[in-house]
Amino acid sequence: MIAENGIVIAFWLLAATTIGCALMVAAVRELVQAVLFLALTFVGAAGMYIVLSADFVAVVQVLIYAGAVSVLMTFAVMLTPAADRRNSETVFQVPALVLAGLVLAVLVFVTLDTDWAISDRAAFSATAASLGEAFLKPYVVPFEVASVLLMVAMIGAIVLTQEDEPPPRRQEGE
Amino acid sequence: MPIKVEPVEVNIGPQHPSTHGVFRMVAKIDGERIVDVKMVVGYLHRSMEKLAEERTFTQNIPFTDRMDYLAAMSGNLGYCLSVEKLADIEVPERAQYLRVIFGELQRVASHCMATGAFINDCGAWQTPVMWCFRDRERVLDLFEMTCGARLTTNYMRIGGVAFDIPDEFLPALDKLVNDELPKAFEEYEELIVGNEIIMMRARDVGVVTPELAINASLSGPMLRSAGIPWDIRKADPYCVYDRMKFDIPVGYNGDSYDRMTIRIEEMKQSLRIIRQAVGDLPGGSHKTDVPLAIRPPVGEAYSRVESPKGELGFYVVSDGGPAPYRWHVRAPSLINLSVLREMTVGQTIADAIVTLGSIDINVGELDR
Amino acid sequence: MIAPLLAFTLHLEEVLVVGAALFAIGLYVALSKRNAIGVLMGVELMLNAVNVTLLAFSRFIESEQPLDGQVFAVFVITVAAAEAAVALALAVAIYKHRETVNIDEIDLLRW
Amino acid sequence: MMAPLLDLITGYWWDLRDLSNLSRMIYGRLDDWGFPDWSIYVISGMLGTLGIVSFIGGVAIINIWVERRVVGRMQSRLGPNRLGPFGLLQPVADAIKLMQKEVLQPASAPGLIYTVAPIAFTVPGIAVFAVIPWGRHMVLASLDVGLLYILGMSSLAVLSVFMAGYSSNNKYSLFGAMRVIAMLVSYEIPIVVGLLGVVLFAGTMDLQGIVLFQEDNWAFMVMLQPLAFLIYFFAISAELNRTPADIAEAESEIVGGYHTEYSGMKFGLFYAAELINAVSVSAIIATLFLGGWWMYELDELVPGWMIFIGKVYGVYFLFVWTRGTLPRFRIDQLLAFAWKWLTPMAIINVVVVAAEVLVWEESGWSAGFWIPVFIAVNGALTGALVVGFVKFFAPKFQRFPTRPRFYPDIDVPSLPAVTGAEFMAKGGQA
Repeated sequence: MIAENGIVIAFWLLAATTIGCALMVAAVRELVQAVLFLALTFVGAAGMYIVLSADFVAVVQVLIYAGAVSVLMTFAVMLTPAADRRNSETVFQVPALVLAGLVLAVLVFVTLDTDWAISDRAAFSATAASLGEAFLKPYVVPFEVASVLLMVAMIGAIVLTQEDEPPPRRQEGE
Repeated sequence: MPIKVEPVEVNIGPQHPSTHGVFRMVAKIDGERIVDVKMVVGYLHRSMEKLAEERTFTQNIPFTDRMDYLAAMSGNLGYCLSVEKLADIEVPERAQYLRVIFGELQRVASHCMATGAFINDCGAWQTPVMWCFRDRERVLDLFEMTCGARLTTNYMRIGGVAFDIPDEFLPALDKLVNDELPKAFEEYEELIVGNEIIMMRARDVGVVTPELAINASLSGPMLRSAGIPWDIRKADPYCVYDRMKFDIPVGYNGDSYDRMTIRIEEMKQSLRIIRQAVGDLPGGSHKTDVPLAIRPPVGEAYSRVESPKGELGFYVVSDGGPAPYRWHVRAPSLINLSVLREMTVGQTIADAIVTLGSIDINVGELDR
Repeated sequence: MIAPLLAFTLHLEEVLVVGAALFAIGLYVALSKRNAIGVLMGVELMLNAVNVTLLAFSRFIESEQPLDGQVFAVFVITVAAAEAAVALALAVAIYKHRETVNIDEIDLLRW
Repeated sequence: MMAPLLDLITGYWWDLRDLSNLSRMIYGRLDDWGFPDWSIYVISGMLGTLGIVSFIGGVAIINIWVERRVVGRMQSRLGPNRLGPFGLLQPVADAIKLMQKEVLQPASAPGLIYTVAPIAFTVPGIAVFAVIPWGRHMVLASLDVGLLYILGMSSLAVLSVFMAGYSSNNKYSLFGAMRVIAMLVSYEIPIVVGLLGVVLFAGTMDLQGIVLFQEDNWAFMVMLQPLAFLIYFFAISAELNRTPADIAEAESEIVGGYHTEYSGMKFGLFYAAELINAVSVSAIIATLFLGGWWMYELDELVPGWMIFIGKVYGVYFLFVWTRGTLPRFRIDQLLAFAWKWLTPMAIINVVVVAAEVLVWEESGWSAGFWIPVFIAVNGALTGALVVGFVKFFAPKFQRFPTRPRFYPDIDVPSLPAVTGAEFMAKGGQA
């Protein structure tokens, strides 16, 4: 339980921002605007992480999600033609809505129904150093696997988007 | 299998920071790469060739100022030479030497401007252009001293030059030619010619092959950069250029960098010519007596000079009246620009801007 | 359950509900969007919801190693970055071959 | 002799060397008056923010003058010198002019994104100052992950540039936006990896900790990490859109890039944000590499924040200098530079630093021995890499520049004449 007034208010403001922007991602009609709202969602989520005293994760979130992933998405959006930049829905809109509603209901029910083992621990003071310890001691194998995964992802992305031949320098028959 | 894209048409100009006036270049762009270029000229068309038919031969001299306004002296000179050829007028020695001196000073001024503007097109933030302006201003000071005008000099006359040089001119010229400008050129040498970024930007950009250069009738630094030693001052000497010793700087690759270095070398050769001309400057009259409303005999004449941009030719037809029957200008800017498409297609937008800057067009002369 | 307005306390359940809402929105976006990049956005939203949940557990739940939740969150971010890179590369590659990124037109299992 | 004089001021609110005395006095007073803790927390945050924001506002105004004046000197002209003493009021006049101008907006622009973009562009540059230490006790938010916070913030600015470029609905703007994104994707990597060397040496990501590390070891980080400094300086000047990497707003190519369509105070915000970003990056460099407020015991006498501001302006001068002198790279050259040169160098740097830190810790010898050794080793490494790059990896035309040949007379080669029909048959290309 967090009892500091300011932090609670901040959490609800950030939660409202995050959820609102996430709804806008679903609602706006243009893909580029959706990406921008998604970036805002990421920033709001980072704020929630700070409230949950995870400052390292929050900053990494801003750096990677808001800084890199959303930029990557803009890049991908701009690589596709203008006609495909609508943020429209498939025929599965209604089933998806129903399914999402059901999932939400189940999750909320489980959340409220479970008897959580709550601790009265104070907030973490600084997490970066202890996270580093955790990565290099108990979690060193997953850490290495993650780096290999990133490597594979990088190579895969390069292979996928590679041009077979260089673009022609001069246009013939103009 | 490459991504299918449709080229985008981008208007570079008529209002654009790097078109050196109101010239429009419609570029079809695929990503950053240029697929096609269309040149649209005529935004500064003032109908000079037609207007000239209504004015006397002497009254037409100011038009030549306003064509290539960065090299007014060369325009004056070319036009006066053509009328003198038509009317068979003998020009005094002193006037011929003065014409050489001012023509070469004008070349220095124009090339300063061209070099500075070219570096500006390469992306330097106004600094080189200001430095080049500083040296150009020194030359323009001499013009002002002599004829009262800096830009539109209106100095040459049919049969000579308008005014003799004042007493303080030669000391000032001596200081300029032997002290200030050589120092400035050393600075250019260090800051511009040896600059790695400029080399990266200008090398192999906007290449003109010798075949293209000759077939497209290019002239001036454009032609010389392609490796062809050609200069009207040597090929068809006018005034007293046949008495002057100077070399023709010639490039290797025909790229933008060659054009820039050639301009800098040409400025040095100009100083060499000026030194010789000042040393040989004879006394006597600066002007023959030519009637103001001169009526050349019926006939036609074409005379050409090596203006800073290239071969500037004037074709004058007289029907015996006080005004030319037909007046045509072979403007080097227009003809040099005609190969822009060949030079830019396949390169990026940034390269196209650099190429355009290296051609050194002057829209006043382009559209007339 | 839901905190009164002036109580000014934050419980695990409330954070989890926020996470669940974010997850549901992400699920809806991922399932309903026509554009492949839109689908990817939904997936990213879901991953963020998971992160919120993980960090909430890390903050509130009694545990020997309370930081494990944060460690997991960092792994999730790493994997999400890799996934985003590959998925966007896939989207571009599919667009190259099929000239569309609309997933309801990408209905062949080969091309 | 100095000691009794220093005693007169140390710890009192009139001790200008440490403004935190002043704030501590205010908080003590507030506490005495019975303000609750949280309100004091809020007020302290507000006061610190107010101080920083007013400093930034002043800087944004002054730096217009500074930049124009300094660049004017480089361009052998005077710069603004008419309005007020030395032209100091020129920025004020500029600001008034910008505010009076009509704010035009393209009819087809999505209004929200178009309006938010300049604001979103300005915020990160200001937000960076939150974690920057101004003195031994003067730091608004001593964040444990300060460096990562800065990196995250600086990457946010690029997204707003994209917003501006995209929403302007102008081809030039879109070019600028796409160039920014391509550049960010490339330059984020050398920036992060390059700064890793600094973090490895200091053992912390807290900026105050990095300054204290430099104080403890009596050496600026730029001596220990010259390669990281070079990498960061170049890469960040690309992110800042300053020459030689200002391809996003290359005015000679794409007019104004992302801010082509902006006018009035919206453009003014972009203009101010550019200066603010430059200053915040200068502050980051001054803190990370030049010791921040610490200056070899000089900070005992001169206020640390003055030393800091002096260093910031020193770095800022470097930015103005490069802007005033260098031409611009082409985008492919810029990206190739990031991937083929900066990134490998940053990785080499990290490996070397990691080895050095390991040796330092394992050997058990003091910093007094190792720091000079590391300075020598890293300086030699940097010099070798830079010289090697210039000598061996530069393009051939840079290593062996060609100059024009000289011909004493005309000499036209006899080329086969190409008829117009043949010329056109070749596609109009010879």
